[in-house]
Amino acid sequence: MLLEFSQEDERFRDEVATWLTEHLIGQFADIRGRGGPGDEHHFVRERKAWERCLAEGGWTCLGWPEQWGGRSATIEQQVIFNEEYARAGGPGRLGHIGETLTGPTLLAFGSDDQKRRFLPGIRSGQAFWCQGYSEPSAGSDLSNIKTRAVWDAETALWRFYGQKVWTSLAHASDFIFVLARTDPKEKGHRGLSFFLLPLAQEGIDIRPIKQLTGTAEFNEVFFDGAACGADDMVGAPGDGWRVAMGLLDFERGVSTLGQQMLFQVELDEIICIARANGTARQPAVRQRIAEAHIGLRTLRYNSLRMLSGGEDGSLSREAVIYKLAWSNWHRNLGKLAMDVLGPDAELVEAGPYELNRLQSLFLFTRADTIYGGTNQIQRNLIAERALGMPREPRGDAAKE
Amino acid sequence: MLLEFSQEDERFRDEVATWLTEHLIGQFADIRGRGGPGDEHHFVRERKAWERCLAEGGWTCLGWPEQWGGRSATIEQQVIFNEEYARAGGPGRLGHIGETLTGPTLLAFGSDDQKRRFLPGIRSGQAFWCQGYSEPSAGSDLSNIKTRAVWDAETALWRFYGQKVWTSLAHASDFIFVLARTDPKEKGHRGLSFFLLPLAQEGIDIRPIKQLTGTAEFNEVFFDGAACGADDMVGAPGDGWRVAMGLLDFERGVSTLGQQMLFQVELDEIICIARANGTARQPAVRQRIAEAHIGLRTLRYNSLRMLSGGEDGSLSREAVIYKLAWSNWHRNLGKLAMDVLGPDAELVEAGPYELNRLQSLFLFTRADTIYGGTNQIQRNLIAERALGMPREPRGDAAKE
Amino acid sequence: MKFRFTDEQRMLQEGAERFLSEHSPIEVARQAAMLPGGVDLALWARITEELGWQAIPVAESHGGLGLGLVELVVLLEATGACLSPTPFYATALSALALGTVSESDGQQHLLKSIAEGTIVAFAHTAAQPEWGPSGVAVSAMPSGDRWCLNGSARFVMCGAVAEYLLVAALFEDQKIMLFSVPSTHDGLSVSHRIALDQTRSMADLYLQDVVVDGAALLAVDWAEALANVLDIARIMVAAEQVGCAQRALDMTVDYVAERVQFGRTIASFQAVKHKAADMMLKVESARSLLYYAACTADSWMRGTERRGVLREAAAMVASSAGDTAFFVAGTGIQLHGGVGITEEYDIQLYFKRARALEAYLGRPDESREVIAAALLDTSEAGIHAA
Amino acid sequence: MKFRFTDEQRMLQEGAERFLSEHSPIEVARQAAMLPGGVDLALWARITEELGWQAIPVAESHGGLGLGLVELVVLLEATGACLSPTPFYATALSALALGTVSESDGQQHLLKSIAEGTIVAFAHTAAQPEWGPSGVAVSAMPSGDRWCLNGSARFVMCGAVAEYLLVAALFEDQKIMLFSVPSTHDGLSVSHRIALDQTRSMADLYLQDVVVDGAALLAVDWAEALANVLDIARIMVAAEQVGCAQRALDMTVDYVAERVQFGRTIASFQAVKHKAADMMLKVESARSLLYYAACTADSWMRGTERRGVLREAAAMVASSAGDTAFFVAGTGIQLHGGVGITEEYDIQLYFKRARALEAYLGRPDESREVIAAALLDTSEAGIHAA
Repeated sequence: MLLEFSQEDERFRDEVATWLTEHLIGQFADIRGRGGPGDEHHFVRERKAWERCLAEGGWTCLGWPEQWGGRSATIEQQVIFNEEYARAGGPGRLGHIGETLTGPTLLAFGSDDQKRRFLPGIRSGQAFWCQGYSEPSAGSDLSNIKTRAVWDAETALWRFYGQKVWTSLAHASDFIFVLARTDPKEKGHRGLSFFLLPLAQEGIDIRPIKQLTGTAEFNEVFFDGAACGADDMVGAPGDGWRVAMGLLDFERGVSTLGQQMLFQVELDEIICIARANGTARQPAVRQRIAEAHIGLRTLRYNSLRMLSGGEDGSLSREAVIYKLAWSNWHRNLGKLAMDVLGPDAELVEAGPYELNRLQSLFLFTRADTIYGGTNQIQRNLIAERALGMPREPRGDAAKE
Repeated sequence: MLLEFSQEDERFRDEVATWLTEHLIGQFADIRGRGGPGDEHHFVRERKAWERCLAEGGWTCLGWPEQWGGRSATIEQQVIFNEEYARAGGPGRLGHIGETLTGPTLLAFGSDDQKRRFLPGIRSGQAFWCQGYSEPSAGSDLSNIKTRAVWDAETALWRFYGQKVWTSLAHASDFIFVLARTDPKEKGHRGLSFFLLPLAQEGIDIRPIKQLTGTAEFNEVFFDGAACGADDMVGAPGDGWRVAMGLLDFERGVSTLGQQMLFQVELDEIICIARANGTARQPAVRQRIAEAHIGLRTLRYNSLRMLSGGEDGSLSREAVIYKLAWSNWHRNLGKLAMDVLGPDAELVEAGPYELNRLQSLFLFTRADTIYGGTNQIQRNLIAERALGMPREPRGDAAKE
Repeated sequence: MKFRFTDEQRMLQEGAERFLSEHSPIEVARQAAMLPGGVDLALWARITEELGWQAIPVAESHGGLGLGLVELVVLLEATGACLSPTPFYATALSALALGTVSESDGQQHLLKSIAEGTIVAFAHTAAQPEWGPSGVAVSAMPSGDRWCLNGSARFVMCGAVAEYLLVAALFEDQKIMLFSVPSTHDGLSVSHRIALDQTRSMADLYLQDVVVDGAALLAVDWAEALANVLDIARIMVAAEQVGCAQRALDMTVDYVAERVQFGRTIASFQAVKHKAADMMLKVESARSLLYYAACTADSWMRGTERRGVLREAAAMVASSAGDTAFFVAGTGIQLHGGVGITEEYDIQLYFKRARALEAYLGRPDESREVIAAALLDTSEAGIHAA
Repeated sequence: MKFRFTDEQRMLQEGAERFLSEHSPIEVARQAAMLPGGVDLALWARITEELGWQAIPVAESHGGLGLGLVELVVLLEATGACLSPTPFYATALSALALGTVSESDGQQHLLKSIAEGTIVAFAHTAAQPEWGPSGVAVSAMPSGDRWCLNGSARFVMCGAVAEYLLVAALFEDQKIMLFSVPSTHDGLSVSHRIALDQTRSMADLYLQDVVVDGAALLAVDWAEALANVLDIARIMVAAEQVGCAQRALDMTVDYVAERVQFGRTIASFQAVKHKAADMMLKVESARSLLYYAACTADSWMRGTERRGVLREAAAMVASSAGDTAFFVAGTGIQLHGGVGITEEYDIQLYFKRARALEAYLGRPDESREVIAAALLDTSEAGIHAA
């Protein structure tokens, strides 16, 4: 067992850190640390410019094969990049859906034509993507998708009708990948297909969803006749579920350590406040701060085991625990922040509802245990996939 | 809202207290505070003598109608009796199943003949009862009963075949009421009947179940041809489920306040130890002791609301919360006791496995959240009965 | 022993629920958040004129109804359930505070005004270092036969819409005094604050050389009384918490009954049912302690119960109701899933309220420490003897 | 960065699991509880002869294998899963303690003996007021060129079957010294105690005028070293806890898959599945911290890591593994239902073990306070700089 990175990896770390230090300046100094979860709607223009700068430096799509502009970077290098990116205060990535979801999906399931058309834009920081999975009646139950794609023989286009929801970054994106029902006679996992659509077209309406924080990071995306070509379907008709599920497997967890560094910044701020305002002397607060510290370190070593691969002593099938672990940790941190801040936490600095960073953390982290699979769904997954327990019986309620 | 008891009730309280003080002496001094949960197997002979003494004093079956030797006592009087009984250190009641379950069942569903044959023995502290509900494959799922009662036309007797389990006090009892399947073609709630059986007969085998405490309070009861007469069935054939469920409603909660006084004695002992050994200065222990205190007071006021009847501001249908509340409170108390005792809690005073009272509390309270309906079943009941949420779909697994 | 409402109390409850469901639906709370001061004064006018709640805690000798904490708790549960944007809590607390001071013209005038519908807010602390008497951050200096007040009092409920403010002040760093100050007084600035819970009306007071008459001084040596008033306030806050938690539970049970996933209403999943069961257990438990505490406060106000018993009752219910409302509303968001975090759905308003109340006047663990100190640090087992 | 076992470590693990499943099924633990001293000496003999685990923590220069904490943790997870009644933990801890003292004939002799299979127990405290150096309750008095020991050392793992005891003693109420004492020595009484966890071998030592040679004194000024050894011990205990918790989880998952109620295997109920998921999350989390702590201890023993980092690692895993094992085994009983509390089923043995280990060497909240002190009370953020 070896926790240290190799000398070669450490040299890579230096290279990343140096590049970031040299480039997160000038016009980009203002967006350091901005644009993460709870702040996604800010500085979109500047962050797009930053994505192009990153791309020019060769720092997008590290894990992609060199043929498509990547570096075929090792897991360690990807981890290091994410750590250093977070440490340097790199702004929330607008390109991550294209880089970590669209790209790997196309590399695995896409046609050569699709790769040629879509991968370069992602790699160069010019084309931004969002994902069209959830729908009002397909949240936890993703297979209950109702958005239809209808083949219009006249125009030789697929036309889309329906609604997606919880689409993060839709307002800042150029493309959306959409899971839609192409066979209306089929139900559940069957009869779904996977499409690539440009957003800037007739028949697409993007409406922001205002959250309890007063901000809007998620959107509803309405389709009423929006179109894409026959060659914009990934895989064959009816392959949609297989493609979508394959996509979920691409998340290898290399970004988790970067995420944890952002968490550490939040925890450090809370510790700093606790020491300054005396709450650090309250026994109950002390226990909770210690728990937060232990919990964050636990996330780190869980991730390192997960990334170290599938041999004994490591987490592998058990990787399904990560979402449940981090989201609940983070939600608890939000509560701890409020209690450490004390009475002033209850007041907003400026109208109409301008939250400070920790207030926003407190409110926004209530979403952490919901989006991307609720606590309940995560526990189902752990029980079924990792512990081999039986599935829940499906109902047949007509009501939707 | 009135928390105080009336002057008349307080006079009744004095009467009870005085009688108990005058009678819990001599041969009965040794059994003060003995024979409660976790101690049921001790002093059976002495406790039976005490039951007869109670009966002579007119202190059994207070809530029964006067016609059958009771006092038609009010809820308040029954509460007061239970409180004072606990306060005086009255030993664990051997007669309570007969008094609170068999009796009310016969009063509601029994024939005149059955009342005449069975009620006087209960009232006089001569006949002790245990309950034959649970079976190895009918625990949480009580309706899955497999014990059969077969009509033997030759002897004109019902004959019993099968097994009951978790039968508390079977070794100390004279009778058992048994829920058995009389119609082998029926499943679930249907085809069950309710019987009254003497235990001292051929074809009944009582085997104690040794627990994690090393003691044995529960039993298995095996039936292999044991018999009762046609007139020992309560209600009609197939009425068993209705009678059994009616019986569960008889528990009006009058004994809860007595139970809470025993809990208070345990908590007081823990507080006393914490003050003496300095654990009372540990912040985490302080929080937990405060929680225990608040929790016990909560049980008290929950009970008082429940007993005050069904008008607004009171607990009624919500009475189903009591089991879940007390059992988890008590289990937590067991853990607190160990932590307050400190390292010495880990060692047993004498061999082979002689636990002190708090060690026994710690281990035995793990059963509290299981018997009489597990935490899981209680939450189902609350959700379904009190909140009107849908039932869980039943499976049809062949495997049993 | 009848630990349930009397017929009169039940009628009061039913009347309140009927009135509020008609006149204080959740939209009223949302809209009030946009109003200056964050209070719906029209709704309050209607309450004072049609229902007369403001007179409940005022003694009959001062033109009130002279009812007790049980009645207040009944109403605060109902207003808490609607997040009703009225100064009912604020004026009721002021009336109870005035009930602890000796008779004087000033006191009589204020009580009479309250009974007639005037809004009087209670301003006792800057909450640093804490919510109790040691947190008072206004100083009182004698100036001839007048008094000069300086400092700040923060987190004042409905302060920005009050006509009078009851201000606790520190004299010679030792004694706590109570003053009444008209809100328009020179040197007093009342600043409405937007709270994280937008539907709650909160103000900060800054006093710079506020010079008041001797008649404005309502009480001296008021530290112990302040502690008692705060215990009463904790019981009142707990009533709002129980109401808030009950409504959050109800709306969650309703939502999960409607929401279908995997071909089943999600109310049929054990994970949902069991959370709902835990929510109900906590709500009913907090409610039991609440009614006990209200009865205890009434006994204490009648002089038939010891001060320590009031303190214990307040700490118990503050701990229980604080944890309960936060747990229930937070779990409510979780069981709502995605829509739970949208501005559109109401559950988030209850979550914010639950958080605000949990932290107001002391956290639940601080309340538990009050209990622990009484059980563990006194020479006699103080609480238990009660 | 490869945070996984090396091939050698995996082979060690697989070999241990194979051996223990054959030679240390749960019946062996149940039977050992009936033996004097509570240890299966035949099993231990087999381990020392066939597997040589006793030599792992002994330096090669003393006839051992000179392996580290990662290897010990691998084995202790496996023995913890079987509640294996051997003195493996006790002798390994003694070997590690001896590794901290300067070379001497006595030290060399003991290490060599351990490597050959001799049982040496570590007796450091009476656990009053606490488990650390301040809990030492044996005093050492010089007596010519010899030392006289008096007092008690309690909760000594496998004390009753040890040939030698390493006894920490207090000199002039200040300095902690370490002595070795043969178990048959005059004045020393070793009393085997039955533990609440019957399958755990525990002894109390009473020393009355135990006079030993100067050569028995192995270390002076040993307080800091004792604190370090206890941190290592906490990591070893955590390994047993993780093994215990994993087995409790496994047997519970197996049981609920078999048990049918309401026409369904109860493993299909969400209430059961979600508890099992929480159990697994905790077990894997504790395991991650365990491997980190073992790596840290190895670095510290190599001199490449600071003492504070070891302390932090030990406190983190002690907190996590302690809570985890208790939660998992307790929930395991619950999910077993009625049979969970019977003597016949094994889950109760794991529950008792989980409780015993949770309280041994300090409770989880005490470990968290160690972390809190480092984060909050130092002038620099001590831990974080690590």
